[in-house]
Amino acid sequence: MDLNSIYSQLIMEHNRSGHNKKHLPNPDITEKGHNPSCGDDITLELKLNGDTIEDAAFTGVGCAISQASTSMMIDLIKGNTIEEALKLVEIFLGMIKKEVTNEEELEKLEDAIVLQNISNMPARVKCAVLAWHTLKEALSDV
Amino acid sequence: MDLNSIYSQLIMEHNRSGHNKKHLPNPDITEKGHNPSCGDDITLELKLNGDTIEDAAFTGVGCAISQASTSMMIDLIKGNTIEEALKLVEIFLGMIKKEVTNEEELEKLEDAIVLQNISNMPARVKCAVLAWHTLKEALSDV
Amino acid sequence: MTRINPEIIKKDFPIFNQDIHGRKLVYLDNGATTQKPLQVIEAMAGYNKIAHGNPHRGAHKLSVEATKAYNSSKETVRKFINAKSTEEIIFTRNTTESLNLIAYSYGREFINEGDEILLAISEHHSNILPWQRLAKERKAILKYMYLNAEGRIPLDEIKNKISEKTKLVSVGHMSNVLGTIHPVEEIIHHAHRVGAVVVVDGAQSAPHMKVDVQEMDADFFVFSGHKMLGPMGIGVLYGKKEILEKMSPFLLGGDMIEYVYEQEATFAPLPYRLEAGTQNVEGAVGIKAAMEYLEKIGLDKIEEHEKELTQYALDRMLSLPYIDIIGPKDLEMRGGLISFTIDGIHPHDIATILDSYGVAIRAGHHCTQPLMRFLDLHATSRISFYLYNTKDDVDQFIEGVKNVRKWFGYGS
Amino acid sequence: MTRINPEIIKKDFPIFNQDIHGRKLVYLDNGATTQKPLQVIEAMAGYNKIAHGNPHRGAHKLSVEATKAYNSSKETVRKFINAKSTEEIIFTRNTTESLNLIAYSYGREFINEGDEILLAISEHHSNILPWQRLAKERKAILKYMYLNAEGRIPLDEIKNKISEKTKLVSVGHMSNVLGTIHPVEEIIHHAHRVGAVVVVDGAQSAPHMKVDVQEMDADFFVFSGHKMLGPMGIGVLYGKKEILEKMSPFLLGGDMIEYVYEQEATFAPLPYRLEAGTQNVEGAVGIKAAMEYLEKIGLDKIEEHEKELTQYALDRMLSLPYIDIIGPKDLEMRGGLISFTIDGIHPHDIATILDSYGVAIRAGHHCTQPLMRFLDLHATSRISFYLYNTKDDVDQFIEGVKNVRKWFGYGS
Ligand SMILES: Cc1ncc(COP(=O)(O)O)c(C=O)c1O
Ligand SMILES: Cc1ncc(COP(=O)(O)O)c(C=O)c1O
Repeated sequence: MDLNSIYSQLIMEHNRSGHNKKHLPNPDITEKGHNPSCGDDITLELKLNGDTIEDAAFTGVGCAISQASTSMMIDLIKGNTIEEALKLVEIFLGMIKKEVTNEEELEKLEDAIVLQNISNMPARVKCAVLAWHTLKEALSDV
Repeated sequence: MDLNSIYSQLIMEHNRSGHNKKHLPNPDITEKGHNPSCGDDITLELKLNGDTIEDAAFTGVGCAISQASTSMMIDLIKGNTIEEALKLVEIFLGMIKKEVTNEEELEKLEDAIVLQNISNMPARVKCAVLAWHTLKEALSDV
Repeated sequence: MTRINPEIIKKDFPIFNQDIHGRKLVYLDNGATTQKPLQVIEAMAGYNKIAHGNPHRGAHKLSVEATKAYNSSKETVRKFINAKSTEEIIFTRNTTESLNLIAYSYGREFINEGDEILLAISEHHSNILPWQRLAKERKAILKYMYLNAEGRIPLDEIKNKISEKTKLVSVGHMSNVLGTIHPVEEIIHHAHRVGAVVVVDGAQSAPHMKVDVQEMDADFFVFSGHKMLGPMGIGVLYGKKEILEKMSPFLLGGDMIEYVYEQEATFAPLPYRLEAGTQNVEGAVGIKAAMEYLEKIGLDKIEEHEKELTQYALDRMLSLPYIDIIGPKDLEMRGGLISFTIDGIHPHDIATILDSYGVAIRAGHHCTQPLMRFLDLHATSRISFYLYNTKDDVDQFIEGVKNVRKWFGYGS
Repeated sequence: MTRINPEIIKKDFPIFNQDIHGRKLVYLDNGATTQKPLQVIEAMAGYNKIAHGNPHRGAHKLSVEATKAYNSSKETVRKFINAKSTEEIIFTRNTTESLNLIAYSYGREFINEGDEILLAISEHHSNILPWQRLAKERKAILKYMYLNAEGRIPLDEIKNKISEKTKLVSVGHMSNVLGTIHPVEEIIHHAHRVGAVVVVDGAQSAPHMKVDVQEMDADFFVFSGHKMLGPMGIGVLYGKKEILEKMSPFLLGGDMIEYVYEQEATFAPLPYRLEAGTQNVEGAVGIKAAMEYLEKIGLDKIEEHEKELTQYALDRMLSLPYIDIIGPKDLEMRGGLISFTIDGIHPHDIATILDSYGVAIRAGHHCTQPLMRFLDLHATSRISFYLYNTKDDVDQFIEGVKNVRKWFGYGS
């Protein structure tokens, strides 16, 4: 496992994650996500415009992986429709489970593709998927 | 372990045990003894004359060891007082636990001394002591 | 089908490298516990030498390796009995704990006053006592199916005893005294028609024949590692997912929770919810190695081999007039264990004297006192085979039996 | 007192013969589970190679040997904690099962409506959940003793919380998060004055210091084999004989009965009554070998060694301003484990990155969510020592921590 390369990118992302870590003024959707075994705990806020995700942000505590994953997800989905965002969630979760391997599909995940080999750190998989499950939950309520 | 020598003597005793295996006409004491883990099950009958054990006999099912041990015990205690019989029980149980090792004491057990090394067959110790515990129980009620 | 060669298999089992009282070991007590091949012993030692850690949630390599080992064992068990998913596989300590778990976590919730729990009279104590306690607690009724003279449960008995009131049937797949293989498919079929749940005690079957829990349609299926070349201290509880999901936890503690507050807690999903505290990873590694060993040889071949030995032993034993076989005298629906009595000699004496000839058998009530009472016996002697037994073992056993008779002064 | 030499001890542990991610293994997760010396691995393999049988009642040599091995292990455990008799030693699967057994077999019988059960807020989930369930079932009240800023239970808290209503106190001897050794003698003294029974969770203490259950006067004392160089899948429940004798059985099944009838059963005497089904003889052999190994080295020396390492580690850690120690900062009444946090870096990231340097530590809530909530923390990182750890291990850990900081872009 090239831990160094995955992890150092994630930490970079994490350290930059500040720009997405905040409250939105008037979120349309607020969804909490928990990871009981780690104690990770995030709150996702979404601002919709029709069925487009106009803005998104998060608050909460968690490790570099969950924070970076959340932040990358937010960068990715901003400006997408709900349908597109849900599709991206499926690609991401598929990538983690090694079910989606098609390069072209994976490239749609942009930076988040760095998490492709997180299954080499099985204890950390849950950290990587927390935000994505939370988003799915949030959007399935719409 | 010289199984052959202990066991063949026990089996001889067992095969001869018929003379003690019967009902007494009017027993003063009838005591049942069980060994749940083997399914052994004996009934001891005692005829007293004052505090002397005038006659004794047994019925029931069990392995050669328990039957032989019972029969040897009966031969031994017949004609003894209750006190003497209880003393013999203590010597016997002491011998089995290797707490009584004094030759002179042990010789009081007569034939039953053959059971001295039964602890080399740990699964069978309970068979050897069943009758003696039953006798103790019977006499402690008097 | 090529036969298995038990002489070659025996070489994998270090236990046979020793003499017992100066004679070669003839091990015929496989119904009680089985011996381990080097492959199992070394798998466990290997785990302890290079990969041991506390699984789950540990971020370091040893913990990750231990988690992998544990999960991969679950997958092996799943395949071994063809369960749908590893969520349906719960590791316990042994068959006994598996049965207690069901009685506690399923029984206390779903058995109510007046409901009937049905067993066969041939059950092992481990498959009787938990239901006795449950019946008492829930004011339910405990009933038994009785056997015919051949030691089988007649179809009529099944039909008569299963009624609308029956809520749970728990039955041994193969009797550890009679060797009978009970018609679990029939029982399950009739039980399901009235909506009852069926527990199959596979302690004596899973080690010796191919089990497919989906085909059998058992709701629960339980067995022990130590009776199938695996280690002691690990057993299996299979349950259908939809049923396990309805059950409350059994043991409570670390690793089976989600959130814990001072006064209450929420529980993790299956299978973790039913596994509390640090799990026996070494045991899981051992049972996996055991199943792999069995599958490499082939359960069909093992069954075939045992049938052959059983036929051979039955033939030899039936030719001795002083031996009584307790259980079916033919091969139909029976496994590789034979209970017997010898005229005039107590089973414990038989076992002790055979031991002096290096022949290990079991004698007693075999944890089936109600069956013994039903058969009007105090005890039996029992031989039970496995893949490493040979015809020569049977011959030595028969020689031994003849000697036992001589010791007691009988002509042979 | 001559010191122990961990470098020599390490040679007994095969796990240290490997590289982790190209570096030597620094194993600092002993609070979760410990590694095994060759002596333990070989004792178990040896048992499986020459003496394995199903113990109890078996008349053949292998069964007799297995029974001897099992009983002799009980005697070793008895001596190890100085119990009065082996009847007071029950083998379980782990600490978790031991605690569940007490809650079930003692609790359900002797805890009644309105009674109080008292724990410390620092308990492991395994010492919380069984009491939550019991309290709910019996309508009893579950109370907690809280800790002061140093992570200790103040004497006043003990006196205030123990009242005439208190019927059972269950307390961890040593906290698996704070390292605090709780004043169990004080607690027992006060609890006994009001007639309450005290359970001591020794999972973290028995492996690391001499325990004398008679001197301590604990009513129950429980621990796990796998945290003291022994195998997984075996744990110990000590109970005072007069208390165990009043308890009803927990698991029901083979080997713990006297007579079984269709509708009821009578039970065997102690300790068998509390041990159902085929016991884990290999596990018993393993825990015996582990205790013998520990005693040969000497628990007093092990404790001394861990104290030295802890002092050394505390000194080094306290010198780094970005590390916060969670728990006592001096050696008084504390054992060899240290929880900490690092400014700006999540415990899980610390553990993962340290792993890449070969340093195995644990991070998370350590199965103590109520304590975490009490401390207002989500998680901590934890290092925990044992006899094979060295100052060099501490140095590597500290180097690792500095690197973790660098990875996150902090100056060191
Ligand atoms: C204090 C304490 N109690 C109980 C346990 C539970 O031990 P086990 O998982 O072996 O049952 C642990 C270990 O995790 C512990 O540290
Ligand atoms: C049919 C049957 N059920 C249950 C058991 C109990 O198995 P264990 O002692 O491994 O729990 C046995 C083995 O003795 C058995 O033969």
